[in-house]
Amino acid sequence: MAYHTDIQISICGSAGDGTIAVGDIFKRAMAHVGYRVIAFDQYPAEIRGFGKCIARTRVATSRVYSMKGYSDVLVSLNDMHAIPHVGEVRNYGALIYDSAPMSAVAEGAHISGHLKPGHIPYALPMREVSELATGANRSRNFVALGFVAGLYQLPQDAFHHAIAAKFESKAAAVTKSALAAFDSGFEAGAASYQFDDVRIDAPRGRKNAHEARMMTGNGAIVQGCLDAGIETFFGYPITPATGIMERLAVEMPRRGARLVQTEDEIAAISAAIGAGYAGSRAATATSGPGLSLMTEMMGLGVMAEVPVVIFVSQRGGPSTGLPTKTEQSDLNLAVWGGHGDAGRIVLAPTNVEGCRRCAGRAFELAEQFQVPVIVLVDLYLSNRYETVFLQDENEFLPKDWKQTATPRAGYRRYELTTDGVSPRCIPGEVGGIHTATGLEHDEYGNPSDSARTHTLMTEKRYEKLQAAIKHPGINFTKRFGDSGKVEVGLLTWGSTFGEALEAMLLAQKEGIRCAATKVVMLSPFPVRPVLRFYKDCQQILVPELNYTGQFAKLLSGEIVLPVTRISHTTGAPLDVSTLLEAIRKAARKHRRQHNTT
Amino acid sequence: MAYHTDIQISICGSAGDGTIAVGDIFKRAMAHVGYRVIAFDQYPAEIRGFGKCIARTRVATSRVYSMKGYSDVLVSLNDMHAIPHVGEVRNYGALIYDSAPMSAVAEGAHISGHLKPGHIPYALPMREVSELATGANRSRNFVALGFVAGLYQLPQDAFHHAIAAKFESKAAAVTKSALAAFDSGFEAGAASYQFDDVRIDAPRGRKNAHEARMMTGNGAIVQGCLDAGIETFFGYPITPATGIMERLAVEMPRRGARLVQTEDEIAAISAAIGAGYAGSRAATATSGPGLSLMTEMMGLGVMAEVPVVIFVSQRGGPSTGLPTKTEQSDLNLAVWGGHGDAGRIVLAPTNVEGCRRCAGRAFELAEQFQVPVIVLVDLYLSNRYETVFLQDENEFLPKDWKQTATPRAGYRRYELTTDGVSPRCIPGEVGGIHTATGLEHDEYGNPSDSARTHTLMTEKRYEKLQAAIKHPGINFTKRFGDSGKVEVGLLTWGSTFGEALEAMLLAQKEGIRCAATKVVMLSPFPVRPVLRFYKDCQQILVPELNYTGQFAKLLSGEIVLPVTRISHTTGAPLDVSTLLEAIRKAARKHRRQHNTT
Amino acid sequence: MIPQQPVYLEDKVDEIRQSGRLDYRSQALPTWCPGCGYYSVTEGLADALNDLQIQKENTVIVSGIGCASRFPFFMDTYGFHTLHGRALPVATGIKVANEKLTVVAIGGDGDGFAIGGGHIPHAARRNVNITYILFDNGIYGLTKGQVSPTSAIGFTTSTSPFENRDTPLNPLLMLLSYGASWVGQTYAGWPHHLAGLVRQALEHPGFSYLHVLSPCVTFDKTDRTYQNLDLAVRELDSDHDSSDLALAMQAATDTSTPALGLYYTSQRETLGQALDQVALRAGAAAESASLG
Amino acid sequence: MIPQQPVYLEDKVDEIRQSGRLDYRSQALPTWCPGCGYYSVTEGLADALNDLQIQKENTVIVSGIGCASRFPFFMDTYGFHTLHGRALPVATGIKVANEKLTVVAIGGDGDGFAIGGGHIPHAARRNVNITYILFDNGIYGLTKGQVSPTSAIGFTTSTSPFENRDTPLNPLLMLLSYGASWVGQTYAGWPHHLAGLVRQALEHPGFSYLHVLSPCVTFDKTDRTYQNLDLAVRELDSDHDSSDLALAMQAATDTSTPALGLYYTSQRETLGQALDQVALRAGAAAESASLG
Ligand SMILES: Cc1ncc(C[n+]2csc(CCOP(=O)(O)OP(=O)(O)O)c2C)c(N)n1
Ligand SMILES: Cc1ncc(C[n+]2csc(CCOP(=O)(O)OP(=O)(O)O)c2C)c(N)n1
Ligand code: SF4
Ligand code: SF4
Ligand SMILES: [Mg+2]
Ligand SMILES: [Mg+2]
Repeated sequence: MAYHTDIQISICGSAGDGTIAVGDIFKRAMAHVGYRVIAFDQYPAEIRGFGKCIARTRVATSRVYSMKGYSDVLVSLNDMHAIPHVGEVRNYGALIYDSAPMSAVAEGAHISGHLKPGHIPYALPMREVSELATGANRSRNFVALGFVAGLYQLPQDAFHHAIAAKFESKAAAVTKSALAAFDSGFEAGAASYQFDDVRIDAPRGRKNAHEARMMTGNGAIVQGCLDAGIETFFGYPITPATGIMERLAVEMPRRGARLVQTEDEIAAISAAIGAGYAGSRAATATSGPGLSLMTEMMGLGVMAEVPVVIFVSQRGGPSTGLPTKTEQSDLNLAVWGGHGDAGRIVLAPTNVEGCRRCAGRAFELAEQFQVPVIVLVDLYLSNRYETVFLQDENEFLPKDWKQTATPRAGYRRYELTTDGVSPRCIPGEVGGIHTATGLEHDEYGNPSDSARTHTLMTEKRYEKLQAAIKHPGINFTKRFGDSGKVEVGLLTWGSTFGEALEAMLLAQKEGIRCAATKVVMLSPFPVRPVLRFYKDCQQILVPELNYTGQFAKLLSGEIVLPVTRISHTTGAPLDVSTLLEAIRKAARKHRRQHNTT
Repeated sequence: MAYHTDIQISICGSAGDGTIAVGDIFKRAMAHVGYRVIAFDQYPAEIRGFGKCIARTRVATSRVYSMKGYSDVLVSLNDMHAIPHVGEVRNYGALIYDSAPMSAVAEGAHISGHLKPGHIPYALPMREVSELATGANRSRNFVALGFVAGLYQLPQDAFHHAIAAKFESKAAAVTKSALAAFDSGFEAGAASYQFDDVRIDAPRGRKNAHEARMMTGNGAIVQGCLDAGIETFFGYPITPATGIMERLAVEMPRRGARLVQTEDEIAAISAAIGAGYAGSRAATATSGPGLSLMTEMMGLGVMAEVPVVIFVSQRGGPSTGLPTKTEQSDLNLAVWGGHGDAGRIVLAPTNVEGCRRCAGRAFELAEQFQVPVIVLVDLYLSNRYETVFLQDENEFLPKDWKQTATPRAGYRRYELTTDGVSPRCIPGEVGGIHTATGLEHDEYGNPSDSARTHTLMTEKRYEKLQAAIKHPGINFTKRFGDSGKVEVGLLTWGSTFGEALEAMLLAQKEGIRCAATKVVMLSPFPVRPVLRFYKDCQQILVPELNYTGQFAKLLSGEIVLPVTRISHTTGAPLDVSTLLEAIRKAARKHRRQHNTT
Repeated sequence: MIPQQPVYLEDKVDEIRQSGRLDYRSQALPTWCPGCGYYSVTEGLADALNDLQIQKENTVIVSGIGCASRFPFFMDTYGFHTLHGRALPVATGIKVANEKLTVVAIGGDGDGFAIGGGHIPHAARRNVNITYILFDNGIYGLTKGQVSPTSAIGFTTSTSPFENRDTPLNPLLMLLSYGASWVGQTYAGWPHHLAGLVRQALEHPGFSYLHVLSPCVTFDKTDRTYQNLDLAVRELDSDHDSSDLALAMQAATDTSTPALGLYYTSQRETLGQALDQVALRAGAAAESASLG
Repeated sequence: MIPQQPVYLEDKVDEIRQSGRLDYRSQALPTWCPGCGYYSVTEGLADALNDLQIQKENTVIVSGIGCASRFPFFMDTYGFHTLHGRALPVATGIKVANEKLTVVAIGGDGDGFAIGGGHIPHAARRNVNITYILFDNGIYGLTKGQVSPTSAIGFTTSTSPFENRDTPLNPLLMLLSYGASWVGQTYAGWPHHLAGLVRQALEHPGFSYLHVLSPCVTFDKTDRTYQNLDLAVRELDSDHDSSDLALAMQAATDTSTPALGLYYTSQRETLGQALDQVALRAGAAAESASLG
């Protein structure tokens, strides 16, 4: 087996140190020359002050699915913040820090006193180098970045390119001093002897390396919306969904599409449903608190059978919770939220490419089934960067793909059909006049509280959704790993699937027969394939980022079979090694019970 | 076995006929003389127009738990509306109608043409009798009521008393003409030969017969609030919960308590949470659409640990749905509603007395566990009348029963304690200063997004609730019927439990070993007793008034065992005979499988 | 004097039918109580749509929940009977999606000024080109008679059994303060006045707010009755200058003798025009970026 | 002229400490950006509470969500940091539950006039006896710079990248139209003026609304800056009659040179007093019923 590069570099500093900025340049440069990159930054919860920033980037020569639970290289721009993370660095990994930090430090506050045996230290006079190169100490971050690039012999011009691109809109002097600082750092790095065993091989030739794009989950959602020809968007800012609206606010008007920031989330979903009713490809985006407010109106969408797409990026809860931390605790809300039997479609992509695909498909599903569709991600996926290769940019069906009604006298907007989907007319069409309502109604849309009507219409609203799990272009579930019977199966959803997959791959290497299935469509629930997978596994682990095991309970409610929950509520993604340990334990238990080796 | 009176009388008319009014007098008179009464009226969905009204009253000499699925006597005040209900009348039951209705009727529109063989008709010239007795045709309803009383030899003065009480605040002439019409009807009834086999025996002597009160579920909730010493209420009108606020608006100010009708449901729950935070016994009441709007704020109550009580009366859904029909489809919303892991307490009483008890206990639970408590009923229970015997009016604990903090320096509002409950201070107390917040916070209440804090505090918020299922004075589950192993077990909740119990009693009479358990506390879920019951039953039936089997899924999610769902979405309560048939079927299946007789 | 011509009912019906206004009425008979003020508005809107020859297929009537909000079912146009308080944001979405539609939002005083009160300022300031007709009966009709944000002090209802003491809102003054570009008031008891103002409101290019005083004959026997309103209302002063905001606000301040008519009107960019301008600027920005 | 006395820092600190106003400040250092206008309000409120000798245990500061709404954490009083837009209804509930408390509601322009906009009219018309201090920076600070309902036309933000075109709301005019019984405006750059008005607002028996113009130094470098505001603001005319609603509305209409000071004040029954009256009437009704 050829040697694979797979390293993770973490840069840690204080707000104002330019930590996130150089992390960004690092990942862009590496992606540009053909590495697969995945990156996740951590911001402070406060707007200002000197909160901790960490830019973590994983760089590999083949595809990777999650962040690593440890770092190969840690760069400290601020020792106070970096010290708690020293333990993350693996044996023979590198620690790069300022040998003479800016402010005088109390005893024990210098990072050098916290290194573990096996850590390889590189003490670099960042401040001095910056001052020498640029006349100011402001560019310590670029010095450190240059050092990393020099030390590991990374292609210097890719970095030059990325720096120039970053400061495109800034004054030339800004670019110049960043480049100067970078180059000085690079020299210092190249001149250093590399004691650590971190190796960064040249990327394997990929023809379309230059087609690789760095994208976050939110960015991919925006791309999906644009590729699907979104026409109207109504939203209200909320972390971590705001980025979707901010990007769309730039891109939509360029395409003649319309975006309005509304007065609140209730108005956002109301307007989106109004627009959907009027025949527009309409969407909104929010997080848990906003979705809580939207559920009444979403129920109107279900009852009046209006297509609309709702992007939801989860953060730590309940209530205002942890706005800058990740969690998967809005599943119940997405699947059941609101009163009454209000069936909807819920898609949960597991990676950045999936975000784009689900976003585009959501519009198709909403139109085909005349129903609100939720695309459910979380902060980790919203903000995570991955290299993606978009080859099929315009593959989504245009909105007129779905035949609507041939208008005629006696038109029945809610006609009872065999598949539950009624031919739809929109305002402006002659012969299609009807009144949509949140009241129970007959086939014409007239309010009716007759027992028979309610029973039939309730059935209709659920039955029509059953076909959603057959929609082409969406893997409503997908299995990875060993085929056939396995010792351990991982069944999971959303962003956590990356960690599950990585853990499974490691477990396979240890000789454990295992497989992992992601469930992308959470409602309607794809009972059959999940059940099939279940039957193949001796033990089923369900890892997720919430306390009550929301997916596990959804599962048990649907397939009525026991699973082992792995719940995690720290605000951070799951750790691959924790998962691996859980797989080992499950395998041991299974082997003990079955007396196999 | 002595003969038990158990009959159901249905009076059907058009809005404006005074149908509900005479139904009301009937049940009050019967309750007054010592019968057990249960009654449920059906109103038209429209404010005005000539929609259908039905007043159904079941009268028995011993306790009954639900409405019957059929009527012994049907009185028609409007044939158009009554004709569809003729089929409800049992063999040898009575049909009482106007032999010469007010308006000329088309052929086939007179009810006499729709009688089935076996129905016993009583054609009474109601209009004429009314005109003769009162000079106007307006009192047909009282003529019909009198006829029923006379025919079945019911105590005339109890009716006189009930009529006088009803019109207490009206002009004397109104009472007089009602009494005159009643008496003429009574005479006619007494003079008729009784062909049908409906028998109404004298009620069995009950010492405290006069302590019996007719109450609806909503009335009982109000009583519970008052008995528990409610201090503040904030609400917004919505069917079928409005009656709670309307009654409290009269009663609370008399006790110096304060009620405000807010601008919407969000304001209502916000103000109630504000009041709860300030130390008041505070509540609100709503239905599904309002609860959908309240969930974000309820989550704040969970996070900031504020006691508050939310009464929810369900109606047909989703969306505006069927405002005047019943359904049990807001269970998911009550138990899971809102984003994040937001544990709360949910109580679902099954009868009118339970409404009062749960209402009062809800305040205790909210204070003990510092958490929002939902009391979940439905339109059927809200509006259903039952005779209740309140002997322990003031048994609820006063609000200062729960020791709060001894204020001191360094006070930690969210102190981590062994049972998860932290000593609480309220504004005004010296030494108790703190800021409550919806952000995740440390023990002092300061915002914190540390992994450890979030993990510990999430656990705290769930762990503390576990003790709720031990609160004295609430049966979180209760089993009825055969003890030990049974062939069929019914596991159900809320208003539907009455029908389940009746069906079980009938099945027992047929020699089927069966039992029924009601689950009153839906969150936290009482897993152990439910599991114990489950293990005793060969087959478990879960009847409920919704399409997706919300309780059944909740169950399966918690106990991970299969059940048989009986879902019903007509807007009406379940039919006892349908349930009985399901029990028989289950028993047959079980016997076949086990080759028993 | 010319002797009055006798009027024959059939001729009259024929005349109405030929006028075309019945085309805007659906088959459904309104379910309102006999005598409810809301009937006038139905007539007024049908008249106005007909006068302006707006195609019924291009008309969407959007409402919230309440007696007033039952409106769309009684018209033969597209309709959306939404949720309590949400007529305006839904109507905004419809208009943003398709500027060609004539969008009329309808609601009651509770729908608009209680639960929906947060949406009005934003529809008004953005100048969404729709007409909002608010039926103010000073009570919650559909839920059978609770106090409303426009109920008078002293009014007894099921939730104010000891008399309401909350100062009622002043909708006209509020709308003026929100920057609504057309604000008028009419009365269900003056059907011709009503029809005329509805028409003007529809013609206004921008957000028009029409306040309709309307009795609830079932749940209000004492306060906002036809009798009382007939005596109280008057026309706006004949020299009222509807381009003068200060004057309009002053007129709106007198609530004891409500003046009917057009309080205020002005013209400015609508939301639709603003969005078009944003698209233009964005296109230009994109172009210069691609040239650069 | 008397020669100016030199001021020593330590003496000054001692003086402040002895004044007692530090008692109202919590240990937590405000997390606002250096230079944020919000610091002034913290000082102003501490001063006012101290001046009025209101016990900190009897004070509750209620906020929504936003930078402004972080306020309660920085004060050593009871506090409730609630949800985005909900400070007013929560504050109302607290006051209804315990009239003895001094309740101050705090929020930003988005919190108050976007998501929370439906609650303001009702707190105002009911005359809930609380003080509402609104920090208006014309932007969403906490979520990092989106357009707000009070952003000026032409303002570029992350969600109005091609310039905002929506007409901003006029909060003072709105509050006046709602029947607020005390309406004033001040500016974070005039800390003494601010402290004085906070004090007056707290003293008012009824609902007091204090609008604070405050720069967001991080996300607004062009519009509502100290530089621009310093030039634009002025004091209300010295002969302004704050009992004249029409005059107040007129003054509020001029938004280009915002006038600072007390616009309007009047007295009427508060919600608490109204509820007491209801209880009295109910008691009387119950008594006469039991006699009859
Ligand atoms: C969220 C929600 N809350 C409450 C209701 C109940 N509700 C229906 S209509 C209405 C008020 C109606 O009053 P108004 O808007 O004045 O209309 P009117 O009936 O007087 O025309 C209420 C409270 C509802 N349908 N939805
Ligand atoms: C329901 C809900 N929607 C959105 C948010 C996100 N959010 C937090 S603060 C804020 C706006 C802050 O602006 P403003 O009220 O003007 O306060 P400032 O930060 O400017 O002081 C938003 C949109 C939220 N927390 N909750
Ligand atoms: S209840 Fe009142 S508002 Fe409703 S239809 Fe009847 S009269 Fe009109
Ligand atoms: S972001 Fe703006 S409003 Fe928020 S603290 Fe910083 S300067 Fe103040
Ligand atoms: Mg009304
Ligand atoms: Mg702001």
